[in-house]
Amino acid sequence: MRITCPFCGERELGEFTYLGDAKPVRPAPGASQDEVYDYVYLRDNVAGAMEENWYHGGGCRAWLRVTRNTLTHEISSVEPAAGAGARQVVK
Amino acid sequence: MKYSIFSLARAALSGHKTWQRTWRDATPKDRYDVVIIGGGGHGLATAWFLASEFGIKNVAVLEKGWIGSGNAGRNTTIIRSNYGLPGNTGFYELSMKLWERMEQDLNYNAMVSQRGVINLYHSDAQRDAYARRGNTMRINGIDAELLDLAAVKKMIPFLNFDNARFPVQGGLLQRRGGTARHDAVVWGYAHAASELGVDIIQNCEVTGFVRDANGKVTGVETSRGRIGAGKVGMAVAGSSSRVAAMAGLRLPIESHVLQAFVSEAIKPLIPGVMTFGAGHFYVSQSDKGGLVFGGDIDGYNSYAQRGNMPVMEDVCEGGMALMPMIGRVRLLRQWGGIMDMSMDGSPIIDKTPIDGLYLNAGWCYGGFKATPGSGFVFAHLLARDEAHKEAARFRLDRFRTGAVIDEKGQGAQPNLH
Amino acid sequence: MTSSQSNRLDTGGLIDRSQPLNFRFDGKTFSGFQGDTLASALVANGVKLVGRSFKYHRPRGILTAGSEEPNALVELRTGARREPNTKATTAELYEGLDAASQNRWPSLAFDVMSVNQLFAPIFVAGFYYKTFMWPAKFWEAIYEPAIRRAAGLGRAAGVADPDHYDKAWAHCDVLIAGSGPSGLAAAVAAGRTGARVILCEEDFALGGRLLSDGGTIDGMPAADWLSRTQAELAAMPDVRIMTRTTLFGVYDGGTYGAVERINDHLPSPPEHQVRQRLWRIVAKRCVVAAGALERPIVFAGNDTPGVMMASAMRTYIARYAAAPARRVALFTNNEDGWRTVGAALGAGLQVAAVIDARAEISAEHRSLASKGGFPVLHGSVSGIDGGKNGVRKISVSLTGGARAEVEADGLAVSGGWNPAVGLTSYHRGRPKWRDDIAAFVPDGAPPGMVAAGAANGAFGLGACLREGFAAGAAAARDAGHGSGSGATPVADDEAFSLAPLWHVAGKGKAFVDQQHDVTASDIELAQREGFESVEHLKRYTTLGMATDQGKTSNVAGLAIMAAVNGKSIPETGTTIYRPPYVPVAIGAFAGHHRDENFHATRLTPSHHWAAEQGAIFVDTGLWKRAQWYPRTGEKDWLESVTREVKAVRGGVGFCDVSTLGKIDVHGADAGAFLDRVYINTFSNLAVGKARYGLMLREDGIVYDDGTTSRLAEDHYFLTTTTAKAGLVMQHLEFCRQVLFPELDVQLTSVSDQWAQFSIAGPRTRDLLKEIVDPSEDLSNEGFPFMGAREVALRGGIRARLFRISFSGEMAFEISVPARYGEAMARNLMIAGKPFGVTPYGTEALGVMRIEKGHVAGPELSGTTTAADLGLGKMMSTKKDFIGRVMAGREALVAADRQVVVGIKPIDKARRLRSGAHIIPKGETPGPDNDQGYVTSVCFSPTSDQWIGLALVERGRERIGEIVHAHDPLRGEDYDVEICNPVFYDPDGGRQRG
Amino acid sequence: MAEFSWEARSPLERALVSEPYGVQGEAGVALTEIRNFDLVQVMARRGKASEMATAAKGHFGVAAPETPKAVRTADATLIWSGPDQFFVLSKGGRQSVKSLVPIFAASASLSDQSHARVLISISGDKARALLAKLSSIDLYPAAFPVGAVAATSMDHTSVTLWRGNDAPGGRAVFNVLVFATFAESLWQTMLDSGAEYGIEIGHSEELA
Repeated sequence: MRITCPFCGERELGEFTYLGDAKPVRPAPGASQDEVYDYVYLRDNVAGAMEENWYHGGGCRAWLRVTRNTLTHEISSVEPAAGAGARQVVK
Repeated sequence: MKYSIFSLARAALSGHKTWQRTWRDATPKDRYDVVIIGGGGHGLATAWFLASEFGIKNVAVLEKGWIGSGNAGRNTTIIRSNYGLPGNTGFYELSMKLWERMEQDLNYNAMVSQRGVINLYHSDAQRDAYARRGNTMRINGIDAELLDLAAVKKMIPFLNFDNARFPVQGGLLQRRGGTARHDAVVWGYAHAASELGVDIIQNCEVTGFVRDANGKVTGVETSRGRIGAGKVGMAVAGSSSRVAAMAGLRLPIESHVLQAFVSEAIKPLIPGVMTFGAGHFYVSQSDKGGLVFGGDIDGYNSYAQRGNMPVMEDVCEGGMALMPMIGRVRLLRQWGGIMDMSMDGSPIIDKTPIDGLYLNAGWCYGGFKATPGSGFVFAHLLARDEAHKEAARFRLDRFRTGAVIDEKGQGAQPNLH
Repeated sequence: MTSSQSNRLDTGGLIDRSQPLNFRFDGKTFSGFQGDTLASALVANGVKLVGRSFKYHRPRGILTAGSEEPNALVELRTGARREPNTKATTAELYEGLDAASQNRWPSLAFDVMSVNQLFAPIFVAGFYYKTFMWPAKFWEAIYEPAIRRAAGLGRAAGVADPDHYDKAWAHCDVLIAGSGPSGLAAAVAAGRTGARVILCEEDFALGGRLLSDGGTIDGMPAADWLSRTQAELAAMPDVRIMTRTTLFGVYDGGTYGAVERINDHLPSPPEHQVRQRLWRIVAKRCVVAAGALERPIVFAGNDTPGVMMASAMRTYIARYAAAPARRVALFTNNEDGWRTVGAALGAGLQVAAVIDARAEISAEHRSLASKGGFPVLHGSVSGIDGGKNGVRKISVSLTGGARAEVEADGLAVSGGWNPAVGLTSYHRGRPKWRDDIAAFVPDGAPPGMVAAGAANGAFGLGACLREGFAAGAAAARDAGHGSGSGATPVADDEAFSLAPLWHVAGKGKAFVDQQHDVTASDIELAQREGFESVEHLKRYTTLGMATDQGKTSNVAGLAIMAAVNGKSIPETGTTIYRPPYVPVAIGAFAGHHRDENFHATRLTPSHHWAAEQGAIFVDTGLWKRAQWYPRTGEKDWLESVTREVKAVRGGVGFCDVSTLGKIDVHGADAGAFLDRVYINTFSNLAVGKARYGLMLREDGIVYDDGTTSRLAEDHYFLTTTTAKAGLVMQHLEFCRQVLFPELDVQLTSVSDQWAQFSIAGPRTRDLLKEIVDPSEDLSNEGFPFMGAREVALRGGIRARLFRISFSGEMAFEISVPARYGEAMARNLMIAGKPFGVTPYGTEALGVMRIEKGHVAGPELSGTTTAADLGLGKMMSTKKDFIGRVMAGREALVAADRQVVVGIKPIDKARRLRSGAHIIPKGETPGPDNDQGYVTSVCFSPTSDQWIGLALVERGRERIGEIVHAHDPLRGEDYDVEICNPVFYDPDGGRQRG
Repeated sequence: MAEFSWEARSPLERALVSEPYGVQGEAGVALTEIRNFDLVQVMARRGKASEMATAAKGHFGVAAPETPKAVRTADATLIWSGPDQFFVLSKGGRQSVKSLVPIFAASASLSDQSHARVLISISGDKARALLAKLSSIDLYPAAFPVGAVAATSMDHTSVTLWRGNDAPGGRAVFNVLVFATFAESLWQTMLDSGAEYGIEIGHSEELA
C-alpha cells in the first residue's frame, strides 16, 4: 500500500501507523459514560470506503485522515488532521 | 458411513466407488429449531454439539460459499490452551479437552497432533510474564512447563543461540498443544453433524433477519429463500459486523487481515509449534512437510483477504532471526484471512440485545484453537439460554462495564491485540 | 571428462561448447556446457530418472523446461548450502554443481518407499481422514511420525544459511514481467518514449520462447531481432533489464515484489555479495508478459520418465542441443504441438508417430508426416509401457475404437496452453474462460496492470509483438510520457486450432498433479464424497499445492471435476490465485535483518564508556543498557548489584537514564495540553519545578508515567518510560493534531539530544558541588526537591538539573547535550572519586525502585488503573482528561480489584520469584482463589532479604495478612506477608533531605 | 578541585574507521560523517506559519522551505522537516538555538537538535545503489533533484534525507540526518550494504 502524504508525497506503507476509524468523535467534556463507551468501543467496521486515522510516524509525523476502501485497499483521499499544519505539497 | 481402515480396504475392492458424500447436500426446510449462520468450524461444531449433546437435531447451518471457506480454512492450524486470564484459561482448556477426543467423537481423523507449543522468551520480563501465565495454567489444571535455556537448547538445538540480536533465554512449553488439520476439522464436524440430521446448506447467503412484531428474530432471509428459526446463532467471524448490521447492531469489533504462509514441503525439521518472543513469528511443520507460519495482522481494517509486503517481510525476518537454517527454504504461498478483532483481544459468546439472536464473534487470532470449545459453549447458550460457565465472561456488555479480558494489555486498540 | 554427453546434439543450441562444466548428480560425475540448466545437462547425458513422487514414490523424469516443473526436483549443493526441492529445470549449471535426488531411500533407482505403490488402492485422496484414529494415542506416537517421514520431499540443510541476502527498492514508470516477444516489444515501445522501464526476466537469457521456437520478426531471424532489440534496450539509460529476476507478487498501490537470484548460478556468492536480493518495485504501470504454460493431457502412465511437454522437448533440442529421446512420439490436441516434430526432425531425431486428438490436421502437417515417414494416428494415448528407465512403448486408442502401439523412447505432449494468469489474479481477481483457446485469460487486473501476449491469450508471434508493443506504449503514456518512435515489430500469426482434451480414460494411474500424486480417479472420488467446490477439491486431494503451485495441473484438475459434475469449466471456476508466482527463499524476504542485524540497536551516550568499565548489557527494546558493572572477584550478578545498591544508599552512584523518552512541549497552551493528557494538573506547575505525571488510555487504564518539568512559561520538558517513548510521542501528536487542534502546542522528541544521568545517594550534593559551577546554589533551599533548572558546569558547558528521585535517595538527574555524555560519565567518576562514586546499572535501579515501591513496567501492564497502582488520588476531579470517563466504569472501580502491595517472605532466607501466584493461606490453589500474582522482586540489600511487589485482590485492606505464594512451574510454595509497597524510607525524608 | 574536560564525542567516533571497506579497488561509495554542527528545529506556533516565514526571510534573507526542500543561506542550510517546521543546520555557532530565539520569539518554538542527530554524507557512483537498499524514496535524478528533502525512514529509523549540491564532476551527494542513538547501527548497515561496491570512509568538519 502507498499513501500520498499531503506534506511528503507518496510513501510506502511501512512509514505509517494505523489507528482506526476516524469517524467517531471524542465526546465533549461532561459526556455520559454511554457516549464515551460508544466512542471508545463501538465500530461500524465498514466494508467499503472508510475514513481512517493514519500517522506518518516514519516521515513528517503528521496525522492524516485517509479515505480507504477496506475491500480493495484503494485510497481515494488523504487529508491532514485539523492540527497537522497548514502547508501542503500535494493537493 | 463408518470410517476405518476396514471400510477403506473394503471400498478399495470396489475402486472406491462405494463412498457416499461426506455430508448430505441438504435443501433448506421452511423452519428449524436453530439456524446457525456460518459453515465454518465454529458453526458446524455448534450444530454438532446441539445435536449430540443437547438433543436439538432440527438444525441448519447456512454457509454463503463452501464450508470452511472462511478462517477455518486459512489459519495456521495451532491448538493450545496457554492463556493467562480468567475467562480465557478455562475456556481454552475446555476446548483442548474436546480436541483430545475429537476424532473418536466424530469418526474423522482431523490429525490432532499434540507435539507441543513452546513460547520462547528473550528477557527477564518476558520470563516473568510467562511464569505468571504458566502458573495460571497449572492452577487451572493445565499442563505447563517453564524451560530454561539449557532445556530449550536440548529440545530445539537448531535455533540461533550464537549470534542472535535477542538471544533466547527459555520458553513456556505446553506439551498438549500442537496442531490439527484445519480443513479436516470442518469436514469432520460436517460429516458427524450431517449423520445426526443437521442440514448443511452451502451457497446460501443470509441477506437479512426476519423479525416479529416484538422485534424478535424468527428467521433469516437468504439467497435460497426465507428460513424460519426458533433461534438464530451467528458464527461468522470475519463478517460479524456485516451480519450484525443487518439486525441493526454495532459491535466492538474491527475486521483485520492476518496473513499466513507455507513453505515448500521438506523432510521433518521442526518438532512442534514455536513462537518467537522477540518478533512476530510462529511456526509449525505440517504432516505434508510445509512450514506453516505467520505473524502479526497487517494492522489496518480490511476485508480484502490479502496482505502487503511489510508484514510478509517482518514475519520472515522473525523466522530468520530465530532459525537462520530456513534461509534456503522457499516460501510457497501466502494468503490472508479476515480476523474479527475485538476490542480486548478476547471473544464474545453471548445473547444479543435482540431476542432470538445469539452471537459468537471476536475471535481475533484465537478462533481455530477454540473450534470445539466454541461449538460446545455456543450450543449450550443456544440450547439453555444461559452461558456455559467456561464462557460466562465472554459477555457482550463487558466493554460497557469494564470487565474486559485483555491478555496483551493493549486496550481498545484492536490492531495491537 | 567422465561422461560423453551421449544425448548432446552435434550442433546448434545456445550453449557455449567452449566452456565445458563438470557436475555431479547422485554422486556420479557428468559434464555439460555453460548455458545449460541442470535439467538440460541431464538430458544431454541421457539421464531420465531424476526424482520420486511425494506419495507413491513413483519414478519421475523431467516434464518441463521451466519453473512449472513438478517432477525434476533435487537437493542442490551440499552442507549448509543444501537447497531442497530445487527445480533442475531452472538451476543453471556451474562448474562443480552437486545435486542429489530426493524423497528416496536408499537410492533413486531402488527406493524402498516405492512399496507405497502397492498400497495405492488404499492411499487414495483423503484416506488419512478415514483411518489412523484408533487407538487415539497411536497418532502422535506411531502413525504421524511415519507419515511425516514419508512426506516432505527434500531435506533442508538444518544449519544456518551461510549466505547473505538483502533487499532494495526500485521505481519506474513501466514494469514488465517477462522478456519473450511481448515483453521485449513492450520494453522497446515504452523505452522509446523516454519512460523509466524495468524489465524482469526469470531466465538468465532474454527471449522467452524465441530462444526455443525461433521465428521471423521484421523479416529477420528471431535471434537477430533479439540481439538488435537487446542492443537497443541496452542503449536506453532509463531502461533497466533484470535477468534471473522473477516478479512474484503484486501488492497495493503499485508495489511489486521481485526476487533477483544474483549468484545462484555460481557455486557460492563472491565475497561481499549477496546470494539473492528482494526487490520492492514501485511502478506506475505494469505489463504482464509472462507468457503461457503448456499443459499436459492426463492419461494412464503419463508420469513415466520420458513423457515430456512438447514445448519443453523443443527447448531441450533447440536451445540446449540435448535430445530427450532418440525416437520421439508426439501426442497433441492442437496445432502448436506439431512444432516439436519440426524441431525433432531438424535435429536428426526419429519421429515415431504423431497422435493427434483432433479429427483434422492441416495439409502442411500431412505432408510433413509423409516426408518424415511417420504415421499420424488420430486418437489418444491410453497407456505407456515403460518404467524408471523411460518410455518404451505407447498405447494409442484410435478414433473409432481401434488400438495401436507406437515404439518410442520419448513422448512429447501438448494439451494446449494456459496463459500465466497468476500476477493478474493476485488481488483475488478470477480469470475468465475463452472457448476459442480453451483456456482462462485475465479478466481485469490489479490497478495499473495489464496483460499482453500469450499471458493474455494471444498465442501467435505476430499477435504477441503487437499486443506487447501496444501495451508498452500505452503504459508509458498512462505514466505520463508521450508517444515513442518506431514501428510495431511484425511477424506472422500462426494458426492455433485446438480440440480440448483433458483426460483420456483408461486403465492405470493417470496423474493430474504429478508431484502430489493426485490422479484423475482421486478427483472423481472427491466429487463422489461431496468435495465438488474447486477449493474443497484442492484441499481434499492436495491438487495444486505442490512446489509447482499447480502450474501444470490446476486447469486439468478442474476440467476433470467439471466433467464429472456435468458442469462447464467456467461454471466450475478456479481456486484463488496466491503469490508468490514461484517459491521464494525465506532468506530473501528477511534480507539483512537476521542474526545481530535482526533489529537496529540503540546505544546510550555513555555506552562505550560503560563497555570499557566492563558493564554487562541488557536488551531493553532496541537499547543496550548497562545492567550491572561486575568487579573482579564478584561471584555473580547478585553480588555486583548488591554492592551497587549499597554504594548508592551509603554514598553516591550514577546511572545512565538517557533511554527515557524526552519530549519538548512548547507553546502558549502547553500547560492546558498536559492537563488533558495527564490525570493530574500541570498548568499550575511553577517554572523551575518538576512533577510526576500519569497518563491513561481513553479506556481508563494507565498508559505511561514520568516526570515533567516546566522550564519556561511556554516550555515543558516531558519524560516517558523507556518502553513507551515512541508510542507516547505518537499519542501526544494524536492529541495535538486530531483531538485538540485548537491548542497552541509544539512537540519535539529530544530523547537523543540529551544524555541524562541519575545521581543518587546521600553524597550526591557533595559530588555535584565538585562539578557544578560554584555559583549555583544546590542547597535544599536553593534547589529544593522537585526543582528543575539549567546550571553551568565547571569547564564551560551547561546542563539541566532536576531534583527528582527514583531510588528514594537524595538524588538529581542531570542532562547534558548527548555528545558530552561520555565526558559526563568520566567527569562524574572524577567528581565522585572522593565519595566512592559507583556507576550502577538497570538491575540496581530496579532494586531501588522496588525498595521504594515505585511502579514500573511489570505493574504498568496495560490492565491496571491508577487506583490499582495506589495513585488514584492523583486523578483530578476538576478537569477533563483522556481516560477519565471510562476509568469510572463499574469493573474498574470494583472493591475486589487486584492492587499493588508489597510482599516479603516469612522465611527471610527465601528467594522470591515474579510470576508466582497469591493464594489465601491454607487453601488449595484453584481458579476460584487465585487472588493475584507477584509482579516484581529483588533481593533488597537494605532489608537484607528478598522483597517484592504484587497485584493482590483487595490488597490494601490486607496489609499484614500472611498469604501463600504458589509457583507450581518452579515447584515452589511458601508464605509471604502482604505489606506496604514502600519498603524504604516510607516518609520520604531521604529524598527531600 | 578536579579538572573537567568536556570533549564532545560523535556517536560514530568508534564505529567510523577511516580506511577502505569492502571490495578492494576504486570505491563505489564514499561515506563521510560531518561532525560538530548546530541543528535547530523551528516549529511555527499555532496559526503563526506566515509570521514564522516572515521572520525567517528577514533573518536568513531567503524564504524558509514550506515544502520538502533544502535551501542554502550564507551560513546555514534550511531543511524542511515537516508541516510548518524546518531545521536550521549550521557550523561554528553561527545559527545556534540561542541566536535564533529572539528571531522567532513571536512566531515559532525552537528545539535544539544539535546533539540529537548524526549527519552522514553519501556520494559516489554507487550512492544510489546503496541508498536503494536503505530507503524507499525514489532518488532518480529528476525525481529527487538537488535540494530535495525527504522526512523518511531507513531500517525502521526516522531520518531526514536531502540531496546537497553535486560534487565536482557532477556526482550526486546525499545527506542523512539520523538520530544519534541509532547512528552506529545504521552506519553498520550502510557498511554491510555498500561493501560490494567498496567504500571510502572519512569524517569532516565541513558541511557538504
